Amino acid sequence: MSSTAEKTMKTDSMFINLGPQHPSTHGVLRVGLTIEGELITKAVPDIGYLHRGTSKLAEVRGYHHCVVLTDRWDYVAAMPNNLVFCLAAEKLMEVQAPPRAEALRVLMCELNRVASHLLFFGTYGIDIGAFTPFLYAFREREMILDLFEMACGARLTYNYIRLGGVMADVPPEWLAKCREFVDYFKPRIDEYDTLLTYNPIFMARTKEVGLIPAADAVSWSLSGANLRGSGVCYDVRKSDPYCGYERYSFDVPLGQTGSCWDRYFCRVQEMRQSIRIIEQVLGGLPEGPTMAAGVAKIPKPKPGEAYAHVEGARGDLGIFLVSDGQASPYRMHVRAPSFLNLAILQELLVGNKVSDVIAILGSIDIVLGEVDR
Amino acid sequence: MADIEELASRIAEKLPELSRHPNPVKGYLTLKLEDAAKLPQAAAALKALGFDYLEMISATDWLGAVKPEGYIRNPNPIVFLPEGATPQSVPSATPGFPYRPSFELLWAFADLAAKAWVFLKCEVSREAASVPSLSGLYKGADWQERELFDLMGIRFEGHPNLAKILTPDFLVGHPLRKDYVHVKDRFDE
Amino acid sequence: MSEEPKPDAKAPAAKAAPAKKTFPPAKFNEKAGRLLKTTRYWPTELWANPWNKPSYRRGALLLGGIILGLLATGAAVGELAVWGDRLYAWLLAFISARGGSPVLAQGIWAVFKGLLVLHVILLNGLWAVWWERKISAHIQSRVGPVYAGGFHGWAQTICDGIKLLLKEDITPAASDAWVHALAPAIVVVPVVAAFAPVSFGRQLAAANLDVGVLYVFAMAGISVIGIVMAGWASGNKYSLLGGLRACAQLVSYELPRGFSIVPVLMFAGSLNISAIAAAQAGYKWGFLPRWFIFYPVVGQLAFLIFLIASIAETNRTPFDIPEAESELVSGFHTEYSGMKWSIFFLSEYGYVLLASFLLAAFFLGGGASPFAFDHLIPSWIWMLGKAMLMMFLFLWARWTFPRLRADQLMDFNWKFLLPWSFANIALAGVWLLLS
Amino acid sequence: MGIILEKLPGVTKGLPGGELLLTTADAFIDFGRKMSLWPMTFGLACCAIEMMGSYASRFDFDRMGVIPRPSPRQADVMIVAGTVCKKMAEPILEIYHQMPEPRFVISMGSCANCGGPYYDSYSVLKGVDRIVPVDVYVAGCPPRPEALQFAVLKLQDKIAGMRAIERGAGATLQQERGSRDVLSAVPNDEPLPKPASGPRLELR
Repeated sequence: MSSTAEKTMKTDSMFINLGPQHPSTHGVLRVGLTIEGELITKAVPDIGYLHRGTSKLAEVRGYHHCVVLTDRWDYVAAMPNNLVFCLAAEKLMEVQAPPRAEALRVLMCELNRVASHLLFFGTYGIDIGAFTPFLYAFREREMILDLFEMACGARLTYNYIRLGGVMADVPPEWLAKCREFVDYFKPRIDEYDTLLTYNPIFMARTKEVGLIPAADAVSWSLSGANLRGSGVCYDVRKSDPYCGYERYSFDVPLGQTGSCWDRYFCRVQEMRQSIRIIEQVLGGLPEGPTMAAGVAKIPKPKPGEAYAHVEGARGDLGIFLVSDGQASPYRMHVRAPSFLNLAILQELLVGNKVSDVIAILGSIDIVLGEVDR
Repeated sequence: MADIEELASRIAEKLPELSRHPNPVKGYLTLKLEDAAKLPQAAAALKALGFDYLEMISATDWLGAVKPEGYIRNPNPIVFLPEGATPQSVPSATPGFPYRPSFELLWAFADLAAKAWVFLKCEVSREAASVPSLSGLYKGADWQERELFDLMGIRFEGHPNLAKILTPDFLVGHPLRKDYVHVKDRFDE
Repeated sequence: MSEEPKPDAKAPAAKAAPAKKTFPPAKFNEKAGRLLKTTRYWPTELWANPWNKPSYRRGALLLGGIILGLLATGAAVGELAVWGDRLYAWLLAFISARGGSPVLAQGIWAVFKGLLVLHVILLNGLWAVWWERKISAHIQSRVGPVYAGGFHGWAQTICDGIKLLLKEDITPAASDAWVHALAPAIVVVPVVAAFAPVSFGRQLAAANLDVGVLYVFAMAGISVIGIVMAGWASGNKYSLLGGLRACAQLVSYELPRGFSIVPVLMFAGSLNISAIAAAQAGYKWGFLPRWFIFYPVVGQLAFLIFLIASIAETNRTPFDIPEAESELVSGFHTEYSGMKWSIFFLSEYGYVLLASFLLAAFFLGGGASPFAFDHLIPSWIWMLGKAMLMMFLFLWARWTFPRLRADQLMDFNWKFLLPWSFANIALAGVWLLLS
Repeated sequence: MGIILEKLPGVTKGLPGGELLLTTADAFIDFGRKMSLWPMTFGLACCAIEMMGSYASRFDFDRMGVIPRPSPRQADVMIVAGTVCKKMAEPILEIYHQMPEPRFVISMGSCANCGGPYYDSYSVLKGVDRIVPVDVYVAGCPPRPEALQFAVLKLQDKIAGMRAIERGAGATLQQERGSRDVLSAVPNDEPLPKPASGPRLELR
């Protein structure tokens, strides 16, 4: 190249604004990408487009009302949200849910985990360009939503798990219905494997992409399938059991390299494990009341602080609850797994191609309601 | 989960300056850090002990009851209430509760292999609240500290990019402070 | 919550405690038997074997009836080329009877043929969009458009057309207005022109070009300019990325696409599309058609490479990186609205149709019947049927596969398709030497 | 609005039988418009999941000709599905301005209608109708997919009564105001204000 050409021609990096309205940011995430050609040199996630201030709102809501707010963090899997708030509040109130309520909680949370992973499976397919898995996943997801609807009347925001137990016992024919679903669903997971998991194009797009080494995953405080995809075995259900999870036998699927495919595969395997748990719960559902006695209509727990965490569909979902003796929580802090999982994006995207942004973002599986709260 | 007493003795060997907090987080080992400036050393020691997972950073504003001016209220919420129900209002202060003008910060560290959790509490003054940042030690602290800065106005010294994260640019103040008063912006009536 | 102890705390108790509202226990409708109608929502036994559904059987009957009706119409009409010759003869006689020169008749005839070809593309747009939506719906266990027009949503695309025609036409402020307006035209004109030598049946082509194959490829190559123009002129970074990706992709895939049909040209010995189709007439051993796809290894390989390259040329999944919906919003046509956008769509389906007809003519014997005993059904029906079958392949692939990444797309082209298309030419030479 | 709708009525009304022609054309146009309402792929919060559900197998929006388009330039309907936060209000307005006329807005869910459970939150916009004109409101938290589909049917009814040619190009108030100058909450020429508290996140 001649010297004049060198003077007149220059390369410039391009700034691309991904979101907040973009088909595959899974909501209202915004990422500022600086790219050279198709290569990303800098990525800055900008969140807060769905910040609804629930922590602030909880300070004037009663404990029962706060359960309503929790539904809307991780709206794809709201049962664990309900559960974690109730667990924290029950610790403050020193109430223990009866065994049947605990079993029902486990049942609902596992069903919701399956529903949530189905949504991930479908939307990840769309991200990679395959539209059809989304429709298949939603077909099965609707069946789970039907079960929830039978149990509590809502499809998405359940408010089913209440302080001291669950809202109501499941209707008489619910259990048979749930068994029917389990029988129907088990072969479907194999179908998904043939449809997407082992598709060569899909594997080419997701293996060797977005690698998170185990040390990085721990340092970034990842949790859920993002952490387990990197080979770190951390599942709150095993590490810090709640609701009698120690009674059920299930495995924690682990990934090898921490690639997008590993995270995806962990979630698909988790669906199998959830089905295993559901079968066990259905096999030995204890009889008895579903609500603990002595839960006040307006609970005013003694001053104290409690932390409860559960394995939500996206990872380690925790709530830190402070009471000063009033009818509202004095302080509610949410340890939102999506929020922490998303933070790694700024480091993970650099050096990848524009197409990989979507593959990586999809594999982290965020729900913006939980990121922004 | 590891046993709390055993865990406490294990940590006390390495970190004698941390005492058991009188007001613990229920069911977990809670330690008290007297001086916020010593946080990086304490965290490094904890990390060396195996607590390499930063579970959570939280903070509590112990000023007192929350101010109703921090909320955009419905003009007349009473009309929505059923007959005989108590109108819900902003909580008042509990008599006798030790409210004080300070932030209590809380760090939760986890040892994933040993299935152990330890909570670290530290109280800082509300005026120009500032603590050292852990983002060099734990990358996961990055966004959590930014969140606390945005919502509570606690400065984390040494954070590489302490910018607003959740609230919009035009929002005045830090909403989770108990004395937050909402300033009307162009989207409010 | 502020609950001040009320001064007269005992007063409510004195007031004959109001009857506590108790909700009646939840009662399930015993007649329906369940809250959830199993038969409606979860017909798991019907999903296992959909033929148990009466609607499935009805639909199959209906489809069979439509196909048989079409075949019967075809048998009654016969070869279209004959009708065309008759019409032209009548036109010639009409004009020469009024003292016009035969050149005038030829001119009118050419315009008439041009209009016919144009309408093939326009009608194809209507048909293919509806068909794609129906096929994708049924692949995804949905039903697709139903309400527009009444019968299986046949008027859906017409409605879309009306709406798009009357939509506001936006030229973004940041765009290069002239280039922005010109780009759709540059994309759509070549596809119309490219249809000139395409054979729609025996002796049925608008222009009987001796260099038909070259002409079609040359024309189809022009539209990439329009796509790059669209991407550049929109003033949108996603569009720009889409346009650049399209440029790289279309130019690369031209090569394997062109080389993959060299064996066909070698076998047929002609560049005329009608002649290539005619070269596949006849049956081996009395039943196996002498179509090029049945030539062992060479034919199938050429078919596959041509099909894959054609899918890539038409920007469809798994090669739709220029308009990758989940990455680049809509790629190069992100900033187009209304009719300009629908012209892009029209040309995309036009290219699909073009590729389908070329596949049918090059590899599936053109209008030749697959059965040696069949002398009833005319060639244009067979041609249309084969082209629609090929189009179905396009749609099927689109709704099944994920999308490749840009660099994997290039790798696939340069490291796999192109070498194999060269190897295929050598194989074809060996085949010709042996036979 | 396209050139056809602007010039055609004036020309046609002069012709014998032009009025009849226009009425027929109106019915035709309305039929086309109402049967092909393309919403934008754009979800905000919980309602977006139900919106996805209504595209999916069981509810199948495609039956009534509703297919999502990722780009606002090709969309007719904006389904505001979820909580509109103040930070998101400006992008929504921008998207609305990017859509070509005629455009419609469906406000889905309590949050988009009036703030819903966040009626007293400091960061939630109390109803999307404060920034864009809304055609159909859907109640629910979140509304079921059937409710959203019913909203689309109501919108179809509304469009069927529009009579775009007969009553002039702008049949609705929204259209009479003109497409580009709907009430704008954001003055465009103002420089970005300095953040009230804390530094702004730099994206570049």
